[in-house]
Amino acid sequence: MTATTLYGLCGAALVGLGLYGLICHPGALRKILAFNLLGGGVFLLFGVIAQRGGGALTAAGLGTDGDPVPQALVITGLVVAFAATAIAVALLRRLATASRHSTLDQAPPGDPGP
Amino acid sequence: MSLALAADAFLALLILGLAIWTIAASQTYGAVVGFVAYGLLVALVWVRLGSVDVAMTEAALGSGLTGLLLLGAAAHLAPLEAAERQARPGPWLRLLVGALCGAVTAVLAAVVLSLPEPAPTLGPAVAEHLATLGVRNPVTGVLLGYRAIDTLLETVVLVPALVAVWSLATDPAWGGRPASPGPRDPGSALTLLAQVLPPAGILVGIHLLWVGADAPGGKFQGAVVLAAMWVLVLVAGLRRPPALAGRPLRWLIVLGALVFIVIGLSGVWLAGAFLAYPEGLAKPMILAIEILLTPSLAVILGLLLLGPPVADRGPGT
Amino acid sequence: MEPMQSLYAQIAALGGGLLILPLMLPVAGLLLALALGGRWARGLALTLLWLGLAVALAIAATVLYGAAPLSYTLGGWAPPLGVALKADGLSAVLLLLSPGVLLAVGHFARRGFEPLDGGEETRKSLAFWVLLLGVWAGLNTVALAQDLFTLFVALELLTFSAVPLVALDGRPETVQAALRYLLFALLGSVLYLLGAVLFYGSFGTLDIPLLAGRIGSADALPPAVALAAALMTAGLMAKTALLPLHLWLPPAHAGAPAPASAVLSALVVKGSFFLVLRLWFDVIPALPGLPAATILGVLGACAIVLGNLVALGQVRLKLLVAYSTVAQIGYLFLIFPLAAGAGSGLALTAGTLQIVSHACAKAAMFLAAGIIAYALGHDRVRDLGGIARALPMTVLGFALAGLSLVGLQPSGGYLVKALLQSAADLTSQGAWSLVPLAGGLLTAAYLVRVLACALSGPRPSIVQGPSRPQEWLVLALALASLLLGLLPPEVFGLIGIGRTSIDTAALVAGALASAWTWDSLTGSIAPVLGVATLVLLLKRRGLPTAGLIVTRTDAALRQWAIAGLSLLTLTLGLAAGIALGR
Amino acid sequence: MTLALTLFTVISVSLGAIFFLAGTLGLLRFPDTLTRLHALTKADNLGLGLVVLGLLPQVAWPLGALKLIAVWLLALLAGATVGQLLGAAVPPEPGTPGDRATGAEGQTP
Repeated sequence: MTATTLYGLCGAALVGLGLYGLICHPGALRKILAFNLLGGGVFLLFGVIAQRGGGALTAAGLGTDGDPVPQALVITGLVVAFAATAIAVALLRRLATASRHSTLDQAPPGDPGP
Repeated sequence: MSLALAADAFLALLILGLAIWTIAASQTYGAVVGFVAYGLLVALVWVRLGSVDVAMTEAALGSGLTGLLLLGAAAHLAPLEAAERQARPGPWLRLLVGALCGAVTAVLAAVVLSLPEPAPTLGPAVAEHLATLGVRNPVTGVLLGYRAIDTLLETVVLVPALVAVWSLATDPAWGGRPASPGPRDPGSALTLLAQVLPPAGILVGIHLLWVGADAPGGKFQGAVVLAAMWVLVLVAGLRRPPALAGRPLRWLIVLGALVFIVIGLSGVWLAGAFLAYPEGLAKPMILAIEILLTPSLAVILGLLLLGPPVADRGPGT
Repeated sequence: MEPMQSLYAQIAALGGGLLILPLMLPVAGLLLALALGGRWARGLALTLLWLGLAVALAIAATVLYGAAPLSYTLGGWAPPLGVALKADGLSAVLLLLSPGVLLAVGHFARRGFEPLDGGEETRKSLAFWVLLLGVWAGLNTVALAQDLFTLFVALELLTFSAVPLVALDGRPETVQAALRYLLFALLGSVLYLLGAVLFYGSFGTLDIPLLAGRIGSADALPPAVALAAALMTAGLMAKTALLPLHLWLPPAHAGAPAPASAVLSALVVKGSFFLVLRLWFDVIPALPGLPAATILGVLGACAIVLGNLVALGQVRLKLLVAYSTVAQIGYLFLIFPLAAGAGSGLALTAGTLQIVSHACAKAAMFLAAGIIAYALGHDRVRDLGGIARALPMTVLGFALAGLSLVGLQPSGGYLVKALLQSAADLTSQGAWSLVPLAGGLLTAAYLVRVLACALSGPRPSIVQGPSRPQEWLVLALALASLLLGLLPPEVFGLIGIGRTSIDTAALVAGALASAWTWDSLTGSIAPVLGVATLVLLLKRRGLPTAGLIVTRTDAALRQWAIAGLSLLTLTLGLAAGIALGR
Repeated sequence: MTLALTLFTVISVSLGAIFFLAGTLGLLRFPDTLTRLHALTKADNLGLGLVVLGLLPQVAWPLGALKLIAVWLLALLAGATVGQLLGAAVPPEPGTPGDRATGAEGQTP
């Protein structure tokens, strides 16, 4: 039961929590929050896999230990997740100002134009 | 050793507690504050997992800028919160979804525990060829050397994301200035912070960029710190958000990615493959890409935070 | 053929270098269009699309005549360290299809998304063209990349460019539809990423050929593989809007402006399905047994039946066409149970042809629906009275595209039905061949309903008529899908290149052999006429009660919590199916 | 020599931890926002200062030490600013000196 597997279980729990929040919470902002938790959980699993693959680099005396490929992928994933959150928040703020709505199921007023 | 394990266990439990608070809190604003704290603790976990580059990115971007974005949205959407509760799914449905999420977590945890024991890794392969790239930080080596296409595509993904945010403006407001993110009268304390901190922040950002070649750091972390400083100045109202139709701003946004493509294409003739670096010239080229990419990324991340343009009326409305 | 051979030899000698162009053309265009601004964005996009079509033709010709896929290692680092690009038959088809359909949609959108007279940039004139190039860049990267994480970034590029297209008009319900689409697509891509994480954790590489080799040669597969394949498949199904995960598609595709709806339905949805093909045919070909494939097949069949039935009852034309997309996506997933064992060549060819045929037909239908909606100011099917007299070519284009979806003789739809039929016979799973027949009849039903409304009644007053080229484009797209079967069979050989022992040219020729016999002609036209008369009789008596049950189940399925629940059950079901199938 | 240094570190860091504990106790126990704010900013800044002081000998001199001190200064600056902003945002209860409603001279925003 090393620290790595501990964080692996923590990541898996975060994925479950994020999925629950993303599916069950009516408010769109809470869904965006849950999406960030879910993404964080997946990246944590990536980090655990990076840590398991470590050791070789410390032997070579280079930079941080751990497999650098998953670390690079997580950095790229974080920036993509931020862009996704920025678009979602912009859409939600526009929806709230335009139709006083902030959920996905209730149909906002407005004629179904062409 | 068990003391460190106890510390890790305590940290993991703290993170799960904050995550449960983020999901279960009744008030959205409180949930977002919990999320920011959760993000900072996850950055601590990344340090424990030996990924310092990711720890910096998670702290600055994952909980810092994302937290600022969500705090602004939570404040903006507070009046609509009461109406959201009617749309809550029924208790039985929530129970069923909870059970299935539990099942997914259990299966995932079992699978993670049973990952093959001699963990397959690309660490040695990265370490072996790192010398030819001239950088000593393996993560920068992967980001700009072996998998340069991912970094290029990821910088390019930010451009449609930015246009997506801008396209939500009303037609007359197009090309105008985004709303200023700060309060009407920010008060002397915030103005003082916005005057004292940015010089040091910009220095830290550039240091992160520069040190990234050989030690944990790099362009994403530097760009995020620079973007944070810019947004701090805007929140304090010392500067107005830029007009989005400005030609120089548009070129600054695409400058980094264009230079990346030009250097990549030069690799076809100089080093025999797209995104390859000629012998001996790898480090200067990588640094050139990083130095030119950082301002672009900082501007894009800041503009993503500011949101779509509002009508171009007077000082920040 | 001799000089041609040497020409392709020279192009092939260029090595995979040719593969950089489809990647960099849209990306450079995207960046320059933003920097140069709305004045130049349209011109830049259209010229690059023409250039891209030429490059795609060169690649397809080289792959076809070289009879071998083109590959290229980026940065000179071979996988697993680096990322490789590969253009096999499947990629060449998608590389050709994307610029083709985008050019038609781009020229259709010259009017309506152009800068102001003084060349001054407007919101729509910049956003539409930058996002169109973003969609193209995403699709080309999905076609070429051989690394699961690069494919993840390509999917995100595709989604970030498609979501704002939905809300380009700015109406509140389209903004809500765009937000629902974005959140569900993000849920899908996170599950896909989780699958990629588990693959990397088990095999230490994300490169498709290496992964396939290590999965194939591993004797005791770790349990992570079954869960990873299930997660990736479920995530991609959510992004492809396969029933019951289709909650976001109808409001998003119906609410978007006409050219955007065409791009969304014809191409964006196909990008994520392309990755399902890559996953099931390239990464884990032998792994998922019949149980998991049957789950996909059953969902496809339900999508065909329920999607068409709900389309039959729709009030608005654009929603009808959107539900037709939900149904046609069912055909794509019908191929997986038929791909078991000997049928895999037939199934793969059927899936690829369905991608091409549906893309052209659906683009034509959405553009025609857009023209009708602008001309009448509304798109209520019941009040389309006499539009056929006012816009004859548009309604003709709509009808021809509809006939292709029904699956009449020379059309792509017929080819897909014939291939599925022979795959079902080959793998002795006859039951599956009934579903395309039922789908064809239901498609004929709602097509006849629309045409009946369009032909009856006096000529209406036109609010804003389309320009002549716009109508020609609709006709061209419809004919492209209708006459797909007339292409020489060798061209279809392109699909099988890069896969061992699949001669798709012969398979298509076999399926076409019985196309023009008397009994197959009557076999496909007679039931359509029967359905047509039935619909005309029923038209006056309105929706039978059965229709209410169908619309109510669809409305229930399209609630967010229920869709999330179905996604979780599907993920666990697929994981169990794959684990049991071994 | 190193024994004295490590001893100094242990004492200083544990003192800092105690101050953090005091600050958190103040957060839970004090009645209203302003007093909680007071407790937090005072105790945590001092606690962090002691922890940084304690860690100075363990860290590579001079770069590591300067970074630690920079962290402490940033925490001070941020804590003070946030304290001011939260203080200004909280409406003072009637009758207390800072109350503008009863015409008493309030602190300038």
